[in-house]
Amino acid sequence: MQILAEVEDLPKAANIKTQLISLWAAPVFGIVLLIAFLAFPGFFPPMSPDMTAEQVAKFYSDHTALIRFSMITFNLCGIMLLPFFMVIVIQMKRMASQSHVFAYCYLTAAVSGGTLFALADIFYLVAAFRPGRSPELVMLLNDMAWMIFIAPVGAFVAMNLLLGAAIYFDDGPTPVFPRWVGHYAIATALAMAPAAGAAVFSTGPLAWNGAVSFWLRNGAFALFVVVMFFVLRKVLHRQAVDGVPT
Amino acid sequence: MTNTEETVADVESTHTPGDGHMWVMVLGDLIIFGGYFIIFMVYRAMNPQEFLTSQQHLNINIGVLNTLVLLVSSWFIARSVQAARAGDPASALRLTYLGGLCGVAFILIKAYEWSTEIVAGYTISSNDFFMFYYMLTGVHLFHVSLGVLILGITVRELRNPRRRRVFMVEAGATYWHMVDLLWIVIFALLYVMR
Amino acid sequence: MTATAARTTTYAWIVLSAITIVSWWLAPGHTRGAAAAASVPITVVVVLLALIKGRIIIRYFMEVRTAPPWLKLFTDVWLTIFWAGVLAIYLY
Amino acid sequence: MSSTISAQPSPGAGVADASRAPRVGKRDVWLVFWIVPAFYTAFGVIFFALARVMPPPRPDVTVDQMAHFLHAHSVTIKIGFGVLVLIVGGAGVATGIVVYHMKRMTVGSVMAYAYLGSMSVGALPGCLLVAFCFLTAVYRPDRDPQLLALLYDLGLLSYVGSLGCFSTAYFAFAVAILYDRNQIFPKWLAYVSVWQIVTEIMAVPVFVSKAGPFAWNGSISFWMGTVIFCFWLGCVIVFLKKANELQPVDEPPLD
Repeated sequence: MQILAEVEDLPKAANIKTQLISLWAAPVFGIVLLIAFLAFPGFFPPMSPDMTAEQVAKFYSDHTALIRFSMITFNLCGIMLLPFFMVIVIQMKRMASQSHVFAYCYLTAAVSGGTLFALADIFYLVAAFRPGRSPELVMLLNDMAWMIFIAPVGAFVAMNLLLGAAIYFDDGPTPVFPRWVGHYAIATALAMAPAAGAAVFSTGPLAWNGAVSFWLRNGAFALFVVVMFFVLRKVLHRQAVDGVPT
Repeated sequence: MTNTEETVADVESTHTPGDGHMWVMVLGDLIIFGGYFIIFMVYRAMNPQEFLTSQQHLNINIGVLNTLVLLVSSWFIARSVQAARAGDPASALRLTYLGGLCGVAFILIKAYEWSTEIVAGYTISSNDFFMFYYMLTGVHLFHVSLGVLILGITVRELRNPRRRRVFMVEAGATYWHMVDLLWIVIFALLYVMR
Repeated sequence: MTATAARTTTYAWIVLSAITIVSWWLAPGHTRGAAAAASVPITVVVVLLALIKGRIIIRYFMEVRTAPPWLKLFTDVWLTIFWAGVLAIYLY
Repeated sequence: MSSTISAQPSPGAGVADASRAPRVGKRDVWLVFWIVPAFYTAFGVIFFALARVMPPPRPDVTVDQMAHFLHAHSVTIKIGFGVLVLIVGGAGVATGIVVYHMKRMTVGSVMAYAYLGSMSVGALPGCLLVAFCFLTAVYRPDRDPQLLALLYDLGLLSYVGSLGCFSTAYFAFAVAILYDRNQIFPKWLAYVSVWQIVTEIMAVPVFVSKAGPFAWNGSISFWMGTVIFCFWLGCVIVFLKKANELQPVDEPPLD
């Protein structure tokens, strides 16, 4: 938070402060989410789509407490990453040599994408809610949960492509982001895109427990948040020093 | 929008009341509702007896009353346009209020009519006729409410001496008469025909 | 001029109200108790009356009477096609 | 969509570069604009040809017939909705560009944000939930038919019956157009949006009616609504294009 020292007394410093709070929300809640991720008994290794209904039901009745802990944590803190993405929106809106059409598209996609994540963990929690439910029903809920958790990458892919395009178009004398961030955003989008296959495939790397759909998708997402944290910190620092708040 | 031009042009030359945008709305709405009514007729033709018996459970007195209420309101509004054109915003305003009041009365009477039907056990799921009855009158009611809102905009227009654009008054009136026209069709098809 | 226009509007309104009263008398809901029977002549009359009513509203209230020809044509075509369609479906 | 963007040559000379011949509209807005018809074309192909959600299958069939429908179209559902979950960000883009032009109006931002909010909410029940219901249904063909029937109803009712989110969006859109003095969109487009609200009202009985004109595949609830929606969408695309063309290249970015 040292950045503030130089600009603390500027009248519009609050704009930077709120962005910094949103930015720092990402590592704080990122750690919480990481704990929730590690705590979920079905991620190491990810549950296989091949499990029978009885196995799935047994999984939910055996690990009820941990599933609840993990998913309630996701529920509470998952959308806490949204402010972080809103910082990206604000920075996209600072790009001087373009209209802000990318920023609004990004914002819309971010909201829709967040909704889906918020829905997925409800399915996990409902599956764990009544251990006595028929295994067929538990499997249905489990299928919905995994599918909605892994497959809908469309919103995030679109967000990153938009961010990449916005950075390419931001070619004035003082671009907001360095050019490589654009390449990196698009690379992340491409890395996450194949996970859409989880909606269809039940075996192989594209199934929801596959190397591509699960590990590459989630790894790329986590790495993107980490990298963008440092990028945005630097960008905010410059915004503060330049004193051109938006 | 000079007043003399409007009145003199009464018969000799042509004049599109309101603006083209409102006519897109009105003509398009006529086509859309035309579609709804034609579909109603098709389903009626498939089961005329059921529709006819169900029709008998509608209260024709209230239907006629509501028709008259809307006709009166249309008369007020038509007169209001003429007054606005003649440069008499005070009476135009008064007539618009009266027209809008009739619109509110229509809504209240309709609500009463619906409540009696529902109490008598005829609801949206009773049969196809009542499904059409509630949906067509319901969407029409939506148009009436929108019309009352539009008349409110006309009132604001007339109250402001610096505005009083006749074409705005006309556009509101055009919409209002369309509401009347649609009701005439609903009245004929749902209440009267055998 | 305004007086003439006002009078015309009032006449239109009187005709419309009169037709409405006649319709009241024709309606099936009016046959208290007895079951209404389908009736082609009544329906044809009802359709014609509604057509007349619609045209009066369009011509006199909406002032299409003094509107450009395309608007007159469009509304007349709509009235004709619509009511002809209704009648055709009914009779078919 | 990814090809659209990656195919874009990395711009050597910016929009601000004065040496370039002045072009109509802004390049970035144009890029985003062309995603809209592309997305809706893909959307139409997926929903009509592949997933068979449009026209919707009948609501008044037995459980076995519903299961049979899902089995029979299993492959195309997988292809269609599999692609949909990948490209669904296009819906966000289609909303975003409208929001952008609404922000250029003289009416403040509140209606633009209302449009953005209600459209983003609507994306889940109005578009994606049916995809997940159908994908889950065909994921395991040996599921109990009763469960397949549940997914069938859930998917189709949420798809055809998502009324309020879109009505709110149309409402915000219409109000913004009516008060706008910049004439970004013609006034009558606001009235066309009002028709859209009317069709949403007419779709209310899909939750009640299992056959006839007001069922989820009915002539009024579905067909008239779809025709009017297509007309609305066509108008919006045409006038977005016009708004792009009329936008001065040097118009400053929005606040």
